[in-house]
Amino acid sequence: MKTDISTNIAGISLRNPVMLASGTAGYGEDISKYCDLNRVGAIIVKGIALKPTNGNPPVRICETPSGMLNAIGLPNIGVDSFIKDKVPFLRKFDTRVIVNIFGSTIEDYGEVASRFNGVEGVDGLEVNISCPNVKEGGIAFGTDLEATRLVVRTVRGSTTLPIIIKLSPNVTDIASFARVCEEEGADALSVINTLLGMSIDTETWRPRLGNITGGLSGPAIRPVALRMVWQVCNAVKIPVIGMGGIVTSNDAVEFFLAGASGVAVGTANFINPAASLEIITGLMAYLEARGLNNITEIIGKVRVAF
Amino acid sequence: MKTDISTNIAGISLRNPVMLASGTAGYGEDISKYCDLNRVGAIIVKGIALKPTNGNPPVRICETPSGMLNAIGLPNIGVDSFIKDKVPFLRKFDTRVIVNIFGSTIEDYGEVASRFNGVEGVDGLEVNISCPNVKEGGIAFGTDLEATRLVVRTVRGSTTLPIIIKLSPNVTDIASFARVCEEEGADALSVINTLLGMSIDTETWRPRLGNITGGLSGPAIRPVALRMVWQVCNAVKIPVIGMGGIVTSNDAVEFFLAGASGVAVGTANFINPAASLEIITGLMAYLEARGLNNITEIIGKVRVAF
Amino acid sequence: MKARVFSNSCLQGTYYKLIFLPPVRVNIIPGQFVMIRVCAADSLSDPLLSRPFSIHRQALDGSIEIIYKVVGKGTDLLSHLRKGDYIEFLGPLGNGFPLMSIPPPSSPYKGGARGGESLFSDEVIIVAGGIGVAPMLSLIEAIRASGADNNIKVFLGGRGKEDLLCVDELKKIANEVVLTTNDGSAGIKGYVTDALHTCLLNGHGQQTRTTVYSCGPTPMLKKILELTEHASINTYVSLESVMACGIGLCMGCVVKKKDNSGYFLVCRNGPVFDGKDIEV
Amino acid sequence: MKARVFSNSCLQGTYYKLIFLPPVRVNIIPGQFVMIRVCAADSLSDPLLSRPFSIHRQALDGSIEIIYKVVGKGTDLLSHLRKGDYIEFLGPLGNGFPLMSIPPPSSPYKGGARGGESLFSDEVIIVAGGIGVAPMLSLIEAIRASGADNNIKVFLGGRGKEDLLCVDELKKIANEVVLTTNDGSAGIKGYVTDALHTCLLNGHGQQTRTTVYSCGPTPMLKKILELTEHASINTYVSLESVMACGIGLCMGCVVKKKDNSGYFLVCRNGPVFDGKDIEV
Ligand SMILES: Cc1cc2nc3c(=O)[nH]c(=O)nc-3n(C[C@H](O)[C@H](O)[C@H](O)COP(=O)(O)OP(=O)(O)OC[C@H]3O[C@@H](n4cnc5c(N)ncnc54)[C@H](O)[C@@H]3O)c2cc1C
Ligand SMILES: Cc1cc2nc3c(=O)[nH]c(=O)nc-3n(C[C@H](O)[C@H](O)[C@H](O)COP(=O)(O)OP(=O)(O)OC[C@H]3O[C@@H](n4cnc5c(N)ncnc54)[C@H](O)[C@@H]3O)c2cc1C
Ligand SMILES: Cc1cc2nc3c(=O)[nH]c(=O)nc-3n(C[C@H](O)[C@H](O)[C@H](O)COP(=O)(O)O)c2cc1C
Ligand SMILES: Cc1cc2nc3c(=O)[nH]c(=O)nc-3n(C[C@H](O)[C@H](O)[C@H](O)COP(=O)(O)O)c2cc1C
Ligand code: FES
Ligand code: FES
Repeated sequence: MKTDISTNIAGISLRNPVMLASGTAGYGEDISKYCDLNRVGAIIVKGIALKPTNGNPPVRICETPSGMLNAIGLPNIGVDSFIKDKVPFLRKFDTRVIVNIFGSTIEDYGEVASRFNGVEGVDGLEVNISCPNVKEGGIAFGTDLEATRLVVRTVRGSTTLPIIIKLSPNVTDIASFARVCEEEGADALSVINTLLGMSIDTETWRPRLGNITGGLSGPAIRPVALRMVWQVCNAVKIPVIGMGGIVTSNDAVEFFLAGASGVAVGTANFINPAASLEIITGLMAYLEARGLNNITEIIGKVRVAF
Repeated sequence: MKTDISTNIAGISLRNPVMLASGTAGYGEDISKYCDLNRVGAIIVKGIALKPTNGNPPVRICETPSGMLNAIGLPNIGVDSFIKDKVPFLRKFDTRVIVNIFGSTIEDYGEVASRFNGVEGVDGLEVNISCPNVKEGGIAFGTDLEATRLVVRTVRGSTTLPIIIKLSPNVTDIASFARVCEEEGADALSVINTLLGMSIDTETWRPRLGNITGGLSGPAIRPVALRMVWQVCNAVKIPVIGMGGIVTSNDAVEFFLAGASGVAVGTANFINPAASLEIITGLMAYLEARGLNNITEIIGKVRVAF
Repeated sequence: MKARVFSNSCLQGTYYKLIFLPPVRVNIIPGQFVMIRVCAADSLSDPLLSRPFSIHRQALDGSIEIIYKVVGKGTDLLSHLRKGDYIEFLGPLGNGFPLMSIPPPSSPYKGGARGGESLFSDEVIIVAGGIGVAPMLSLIEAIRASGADNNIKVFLGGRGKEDLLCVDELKKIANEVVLTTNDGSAGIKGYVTDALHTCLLNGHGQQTRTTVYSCGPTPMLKKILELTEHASINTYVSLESVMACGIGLCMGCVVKKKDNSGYFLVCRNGPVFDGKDIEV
Repeated sequence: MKARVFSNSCLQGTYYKLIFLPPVRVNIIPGQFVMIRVCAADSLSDPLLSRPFSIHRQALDGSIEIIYKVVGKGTDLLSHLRKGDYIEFLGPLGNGFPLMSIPPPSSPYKGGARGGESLFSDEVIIVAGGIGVAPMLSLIEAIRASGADNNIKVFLGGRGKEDLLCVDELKKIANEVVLTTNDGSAGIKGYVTDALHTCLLNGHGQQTRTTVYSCGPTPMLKKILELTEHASINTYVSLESVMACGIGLCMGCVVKKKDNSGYFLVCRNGPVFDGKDIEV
């Protein structure tokens, strides 16, 4: 029997459960030269807002032990150009396209979401309520239960597409946010966005990032991400896309065992733009080596004895 | 002029601002073979409770990228043996001794604290309300504003010693916890304890830690720790002891620039039990190279332009 | 892509040369760069990111040479590589120096590719600061190989003598090489941009059409752009920037557009830019 | 402490031997261990922690030998070290095998140090699984050096032939060496504990006073403790545990006390324990 790693998340059927995380694969063009998009489960594109934005002034990134800080600040070409100029390119690939959206007001979120109704080639929306780098786009919503509720409710009311809410790890109790999203009709959750961090240049005494603080990603945060995925999976029934520091197929397996139905590869794309393909191959090999036929045979199977 | 790095935190005058973090230097005996305790600013001893406790069953630690998870679970010999058997040893050194305390109830905290009144050789108390590894001792208090308030109030009412509250990073808004501690009369704050994390063995499908989850420490968390120290320093006037991933004097300088009045060295002691001494030497050299005479000339001097 | 280290040796002081052989032959334009991951083993994640390095030159067998200065943990690790070790690399990346601007004197082609204006040059000035010399040797070789017999003048600056690299090679191939050091230990004492300034005051770039190619620290590039702002000099600068990916994914490596309409990505739109387009 | 690598070479398969020279001479008891930090450079933090290794032996010049199996990223990095490289090490650490239990036959001393009971042994049995053989050669040397002429019998087991190390050296110095492999590629097919069982059934440890020293995977040690539970056998086991510090600071390396009163620290109270004291 052929090993089957196809899956269905939030009503979106995927060839495999390995996705490209938002903000780490652009709108697909540059990464497609190194990574065959026909082979990944889905591409989650860089955040899209109503109007074009330029992002933060430099310096936008800095390396930290086993991680990196970014304060890109959500540059985007705006929903109209995205649909006109980028979706046609993405449609050429036999993969799923999930559009990450953000807004400065709750109405914005609803408005951007509604623009994708009926747009061919877009399979779902990932709602970013957790970007730590811009005052408007996200974290203020993602760290407040009531604001989260309103964003999800509004987006839910504005779109017929599956919606995936991207949660912030910068909260005391991520499970409560997950439950609110589930109550308001979210189809799935992405866990986690970046942890808020900071670094200071001891030569210049300035923050290393133009934005002072930034989002920490990469292997450094993997233990925190995995813990949160596990907590969220124990709290809700809707599927969870796990992310945070996944570099190898072994890392991905940890997230599946913790309960994730899919995973997204972020920072690893920067080190190796074909990382997701290697993870897919490694995942197949992992299952085959254990005589397992289906990815569902490992999902949520972590052996905990309370 | 001689470079002066002596300091005063919470009314405790220290030879230098570099301390050994709680739980990473035991009660001083083992580390004293490698690290001259007469040269460190202070030793913050492993957490002490009313009654002896054994800690968690193994496995208690596992390595992660640039960090480690621990679920030691606060083994301790109990306040009475500590005062009888350990304080006399610590008294032999010309350093400051800060006792880290924890309890399972708010009353416990008050009771342990009161036992140190008049105990010669104890210079202050660090109150752990943020241990992620035991149901009783800490994090439930440290992630709830009202519980934090009550613990601090109770300990404040029970001791004449300076009290330093150790904050949890596993919260949405650490500044609000800092303010509550300040309001209730805390003399200083320790920022941060470990981040809650998890790791799964993909061979056995079991959590790598016996306790399932554990606390993440080491260089991996430094950007998060630094950000929180900076936020707390901007929120309160009482001094802050910064910690989280400090390995070199350069790392320590980042925390001073962010506003910390002192730093504590934790996980780095495991790699090099003389790390704190090297940090002290490096700190002196850093100041001297820049013609600075006093550690206060770098504290809080990060150049941020809002 | 994995590539085998052919040799790695100290040039002088903290400067090293690494030669590696990509598994497949790649075509290179001078000014392009590679990303090299310098982790001690694949499974390790500190340092996490790859590091960008200009391609110094390509040998006939297709092997690629970079020269680098040890400044931090990545370059430190790099300096410990030995023959037979493997590196992960990606490249060539980015846009190199535009060579179309210097047609051979016999060529009928006088129109430039950039913005339609003529980019024909009588004279080429190369300004390099420290390790910024890395891409310049192959640039000059490419100019020579194109059959152009322009006058090529090189300004090479460093803090001290030990920061001046490739001096003999440059002397062989350029018409003139001016050396400067801040401490006066070799060549003219002072900044390389001071020497450039003197040269420009002496009429260069006034009557003749001049192209300036430059690579080095940002303050140096800034100064060069000020000095060469007038019309008959085309100035190309190769920028440095912190990079996470090198291939347009992270959007971290930005430089401001001159027209204030946003940012360029140094890795995708550069690293070589026409000085008129950017604000450094 | 920094120590210079004297040599590092593959013994067989994934097993290596590293010899390094500490800056000051240290005294070693067989069974003690060292912590070695195997990071590629001081400034790097992955892998973060030092790794524990039994001391294999100490040469006359004071250099220390360890033998190790490549199992993960730390030992992988270790295997890439070359002569002249430096390592960070701490040691010797922990308590070695109690040698006082085997006084030379001429010695009037018959009382043991542990718990006051007599630990005099007529016979020594050594059981090692795989890399667990590491401390055993120097243990036997120490027994011999103490003048004792006990009968020393070694049981050495591994998955396959390639997991049996130091066989020739052991044969030279022990009275008998029994080899076992799970796959039957060398010696008796089966577990090393099966061979030990047969031996014990044949009367060993019944009439004579026997001391068993063992080192290897935890399931092997568990089985040995079961087999040797009766009174006239003293069994010492060298335990493995995940360790962060190796010196009693982290409290991570615990093993349960037999009397249920809590935990021992493997690094400080061990790694060698009297089987009667612990619950593995
Ligand atoms: C397109 C491009 C081409 C380059 N070509 C070369 C080359 O040919 N030879 C060469 O030696 N170097 C070159 N560099 C610079 C090189 O990438 C950095 O020196 C290297 O990344 C430093 O890595 P590290 O780990 O040793 O230092 P780190 O530990 O990362 O940093 C050490 C110090 O160097 C600074 N630094 C880090 N990255 C850069 C950077 N990109 N630019 C300036 N300063 C930096 C840091 O702020 C820090 O102060 C180039 C950079 C770019 C963007
Ligand atoms: C007192 C003591 C003495 C030791 N002596 C030797 C020796 O002489 N030679 C030798 O080769 N090894 C010895 N070990 C084991 C050695 O420490 C580990 O093999 C090593 O730490 C693995 O490091 P790594 O980075 O290569 O593997 P990692 O990447 O850390 O782990 C790889 C795999 O090995 C497992 N592992 C990690 N640490 C240990 C451990 N301590 N015990 C068992 N499994 C582990 C992990 O769970 C994982 O599955 C000793 C251990 C102790 C506690
Ligand atoms: C440079 C960069 C840009 C990012 N941009 C976005 C974004 O636009 N929208 C979003 O929801 N998440 C964004 N993220 C977060 C990632 O999608 C991901 O959640 C996070 O980086 C953790 O995964 P990783 O450790 O694999 O990178 C970004 C991350 C990085 C590093
Ligand atoms: C093994 C271990 C044990 C610890 N035990 C305690 C403790 O008993 N009480 C406490 O307040 N903090 C404890 N901590 C937290 C440290 O004091 C410190 O806050 C944290 O590890 C971050 O600093 P670091 O990254 O330098 O280790 C412990 C940390 C570790 C790694
Ligand atoms: S370095 Fe990532 S976009 Fe340029
Ligand atoms: S390894 Fe840290 S206490 Fe034993």
